[in-house]
Amino acid sequence: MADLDDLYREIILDHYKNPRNSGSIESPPALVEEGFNPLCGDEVKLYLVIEDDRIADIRISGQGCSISRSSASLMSQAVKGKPISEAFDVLARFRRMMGIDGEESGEPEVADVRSLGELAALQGVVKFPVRIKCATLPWNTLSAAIARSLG
Amino acid sequence: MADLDDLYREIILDHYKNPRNSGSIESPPALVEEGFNPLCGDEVKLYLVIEDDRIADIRISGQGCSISRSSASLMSQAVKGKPISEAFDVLARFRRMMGIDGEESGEPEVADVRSLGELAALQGVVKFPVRIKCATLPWNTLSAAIARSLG
Amino acid sequence: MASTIRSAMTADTLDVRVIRKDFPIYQQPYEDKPFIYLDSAASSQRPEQVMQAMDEYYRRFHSNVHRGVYTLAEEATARYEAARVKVGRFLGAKDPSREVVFTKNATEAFNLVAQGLGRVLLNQDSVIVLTEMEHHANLVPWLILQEQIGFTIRYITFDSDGYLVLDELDSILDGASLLGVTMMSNVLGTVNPIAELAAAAHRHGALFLADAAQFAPHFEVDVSGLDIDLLCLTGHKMLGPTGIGALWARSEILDRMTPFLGGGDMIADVRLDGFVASEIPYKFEAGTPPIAEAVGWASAIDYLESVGMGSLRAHDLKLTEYAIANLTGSLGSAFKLYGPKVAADRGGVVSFDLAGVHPHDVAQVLDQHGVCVRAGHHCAKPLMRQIGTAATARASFYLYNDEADIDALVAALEDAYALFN
Amino acid sequence: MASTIRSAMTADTLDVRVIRKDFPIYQQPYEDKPFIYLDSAASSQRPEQVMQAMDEYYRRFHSNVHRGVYTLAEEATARYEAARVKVGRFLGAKDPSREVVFTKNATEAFNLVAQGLGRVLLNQDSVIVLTEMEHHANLVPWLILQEQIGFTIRYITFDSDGYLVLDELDSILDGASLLGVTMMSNVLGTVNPIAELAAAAHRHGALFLADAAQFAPHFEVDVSGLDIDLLCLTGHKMLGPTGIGALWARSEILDRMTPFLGGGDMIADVRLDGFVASEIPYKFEAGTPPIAEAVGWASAIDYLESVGMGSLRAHDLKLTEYAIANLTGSLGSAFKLYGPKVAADRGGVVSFDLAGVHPHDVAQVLDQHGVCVRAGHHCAKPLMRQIGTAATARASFYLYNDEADIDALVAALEDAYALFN
Ligand SMILES: Cc1ncc(COP(=O)(O)O)c(C=O)c1O
Ligand SMILES: Cc1ncc(COP(=O)(O)O)c(C=O)c1O
Repeated sequence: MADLDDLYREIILDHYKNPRNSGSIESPPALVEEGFNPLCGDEVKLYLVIEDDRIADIRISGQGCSISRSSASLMSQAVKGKPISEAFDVLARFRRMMGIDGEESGEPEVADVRSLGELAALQGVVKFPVRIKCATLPWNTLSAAIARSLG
Repeated sequence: MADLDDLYREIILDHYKNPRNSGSIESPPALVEEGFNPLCGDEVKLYLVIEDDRIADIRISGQGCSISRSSASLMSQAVKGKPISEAFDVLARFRRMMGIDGEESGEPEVADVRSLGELAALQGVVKFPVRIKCATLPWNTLSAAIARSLG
Repeated sequence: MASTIRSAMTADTLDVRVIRKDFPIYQQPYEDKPFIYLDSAASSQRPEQVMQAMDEYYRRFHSNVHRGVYTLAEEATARYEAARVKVGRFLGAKDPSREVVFTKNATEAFNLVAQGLGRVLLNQDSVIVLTEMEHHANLVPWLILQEQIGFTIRYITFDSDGYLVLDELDSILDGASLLGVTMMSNVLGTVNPIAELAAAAHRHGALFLADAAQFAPHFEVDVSGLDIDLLCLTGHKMLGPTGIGALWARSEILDRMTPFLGGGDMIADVRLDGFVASEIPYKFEAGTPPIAEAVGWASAIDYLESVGMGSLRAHDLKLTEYAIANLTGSLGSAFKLYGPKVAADRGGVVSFDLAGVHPHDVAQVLDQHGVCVRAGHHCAKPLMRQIGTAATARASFYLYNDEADIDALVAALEDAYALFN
Repeated sequence: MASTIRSAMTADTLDVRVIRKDFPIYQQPYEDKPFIYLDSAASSQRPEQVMQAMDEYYRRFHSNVHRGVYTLAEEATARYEAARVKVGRFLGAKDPSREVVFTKNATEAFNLVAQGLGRVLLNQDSVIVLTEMEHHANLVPWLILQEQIGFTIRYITFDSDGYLVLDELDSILDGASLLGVTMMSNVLGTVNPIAELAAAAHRHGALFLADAAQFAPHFEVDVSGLDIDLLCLTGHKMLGPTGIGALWARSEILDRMTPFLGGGDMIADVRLDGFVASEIPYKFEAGTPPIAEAVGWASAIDYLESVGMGSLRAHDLKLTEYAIANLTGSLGSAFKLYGPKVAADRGGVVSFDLAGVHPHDVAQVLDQHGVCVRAGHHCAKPLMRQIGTAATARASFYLYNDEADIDALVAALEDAYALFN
């Protein structure tokens, strides 16, 4: 049985209670994208300002559990100010950590996880398969927003 | 286990091989009614000439098993030339013999069955529930035809 | 077995220890921790008797129904049709052998109503009335039909205590062709005034459609006495197997309805350019039906009837009262109950919010304690919007639950609260 | 158990005595007479392994899927999703976790195709092509949709030996949006040239829909190799439980399709005035799915794979050859075989006419001998009209049948012939 401590690490609870980059940005200039977790009703609303192929600003609102909220908060820190290409790279590494898109066998590269910084706190989610969707919701929403901005 | 001899009495096999009143009548004057057994594909086509509230003539064509064909043949004998009211009466007694419309408990009145004459040969069908639909198909078709002729 | 069950009751109380002996899942828990199952509103567990009935069917009687002349096929058909009559009688149907249509679940039954009845009853000028507390099963089929043929849907709202607001019922029903209402909300627990609503619908010439998915497992249903026109229910929430549900409707209504699913067994004739539908109820049952599932469901109904729906309700009520009292007592203002405060107005379903802890996290921490509760929108998103949240946690009770289960729930919730606050 | 099965085979022949040990219905016959089951084309029997898989699921893991956070719900979900992947792999699907939609039977799958794909693909100027040997399951859903939106249906006919007439295939397919064909006729036994038909459909820009209800239980299916676009099949004909079937389709096609049944679990969002559908395959699975049935079906596929589809086919072929030879040999001109004369061109299904004895009476007399065969139109009335009869008798074979079963069939038919002639 997976342990709850793996899931609810301190960083996660902190980001849940004090979400970074929370709020909204007027649109335009912001791009707005909504994501749903159809199975549980969680909703995330992303406000993105993209300038010169970089994520100049990002804000997040919505409703969600500790995992989806902290994942959104951590994501916003990880991509804010970054070129889109770099954001995609983080996204890819994050998905591998969640066991999606990876080798069939699972376990992500250690180096990969390390490079994620604070985001690595979400690694424990993998042991709780149902919660993976919570963790990936903001990321999938981000990738949908970027895809749309690219046309 | 019910015995096949109960089902395939000699009268039945005779009427199956030598159906009475088989054929068709031009329409008009004849009323034509088709019946289907949706479960097996049996079809019966009835041609009725009704004059002065009597079944002046009746012919039958179609496809069916020994039970539905002999039942049709026996029916045609039983109602041909009879007033409609009397045909309804035979129909009601026949249905009771088949265990439909009767007392919940089943067993039809002995007098009832006797009064059916040759038709009583179909009594054995009751022991073969699936075949009851075969036996009643021509009768249901007759009652639909009469209902339609009445308005 | 029936005698065991009867002896389990004294003065309207069930002896849960005796009941649990019939439920294998209590004998051999999946994990090495307590098994506190409080999610029967999502799906109930099955007693041994139901499994045995299905097993016996497969081991001794299986063959396809309706189309076979041989004895085994007759026997399978007889058992399938007997299950139909059993479901019909359980609901108080007047003509049980013709008025029950087997479906794969309650959801399919609602789709059958929307497409089969909706297409003959409604056009773009029509109005139907639903409530804001409906499960998606009684919403989405209508929204799909609305896209296809167009008509207006009006909604009855509910108040902050979870009661339908019926002050303006007459004006809402004015000109409506159908009123569809859940008999018991799967989120709020509210038991709605069905006889009153059916009478109001009929006053306005509207048909009354009831969602009994949550109600039928817990209360006696009497479609004739309540004057209901159509009713949907599902087997797996009432001790039966997955894969089966039913639409019950008065035979005149079924006669009017057009077929929905097309295929074998529902036709009188098929030509290359058209078909003639069979009689009710067969014209709505296309293809090989859930035969073993019907047999299992019939056995579940036997079980429920031997327990007695009255005793079952008394048991639910006792647990609901105990739960509300203890949750409020232990967690104080951190515990927010949704739906009626009065246990007598609700079924054995308790949705709540725990301050500072998202329902998903509640369910996660509870799972660590072996307590199984549901968290989410419970397939009732419009309801959730109305109560102003995206998700709730929900505990639900059935005949195999007892006060100790609720004590475990309370203790686990205290733990969750401490972890997050 | 798998090892038992494997040892039952030597050089592509199954040891039926060993196989039968797995099928409880052979252990404890319902009646005190021989049990000669020759009706697997209507529904097969189940091995012990399938019942145990379902039983274990109910006893240890049951809860509703997809919506639960607790471990039991996760386990139930994992088993349900693993069953989906198993069905997909069995069919040779490229993306098994997204391309298989569970339905209650093959018939529902065809209705899903007609309504979900038909409504986006077709309008009143469109053409689809079916064959005159289709089962009602692949006819009536199209006739229903035709009434609703109007389009043209063209039919490929078949010759007196039961082969599709493909001379004018290109002109028939001209302008068609879809070609739907049964892979194996449930009446004639004909195995159709699927790769050729799929290629022809694609040449004309039409999608290719395959009915594998009869084929999948007896032959290896490879949707990728055959270049099929959509395929329907059913669990109960391939050792699985009743109450489950599936549509497999390429993910691009599923993506294009509109939802069919509405309700819980198939939505991303629901508002009072509309809804947003979920992703594939979930957007087609409304309400609580047949969970235990999916688990049982997966176990049936394990069983079939451990026997080996190649050995199974060899066995079917051997019995079919034996049956045709002996029936013709013993009954002479009184026996009329429908469908291909060449056993290699057919599955293990033998429909026939016995001179002077209606198929119902054939089945009745055979039942007295313990021989279970089907009689009737086999849900293929247009086919029956084409072969000029209202009913046939049909014997069908599966892995638990042997030559002795066929000897019993022949003897019983001799008896029936004598009684009526
Ligand atoms: C060729 C064919 N297609 C479709 C079906 C329908 O299968 P089901 O009744 O399980 O929906 C059958 C079985 O009767 C069949 O033989
Ligand atoms: C009130 C209500 N209606 C309908 C349903 C749908 O039942 P099913 O999923 O068995 O179709 C449910 C169960 O989820 C329910 O709670």
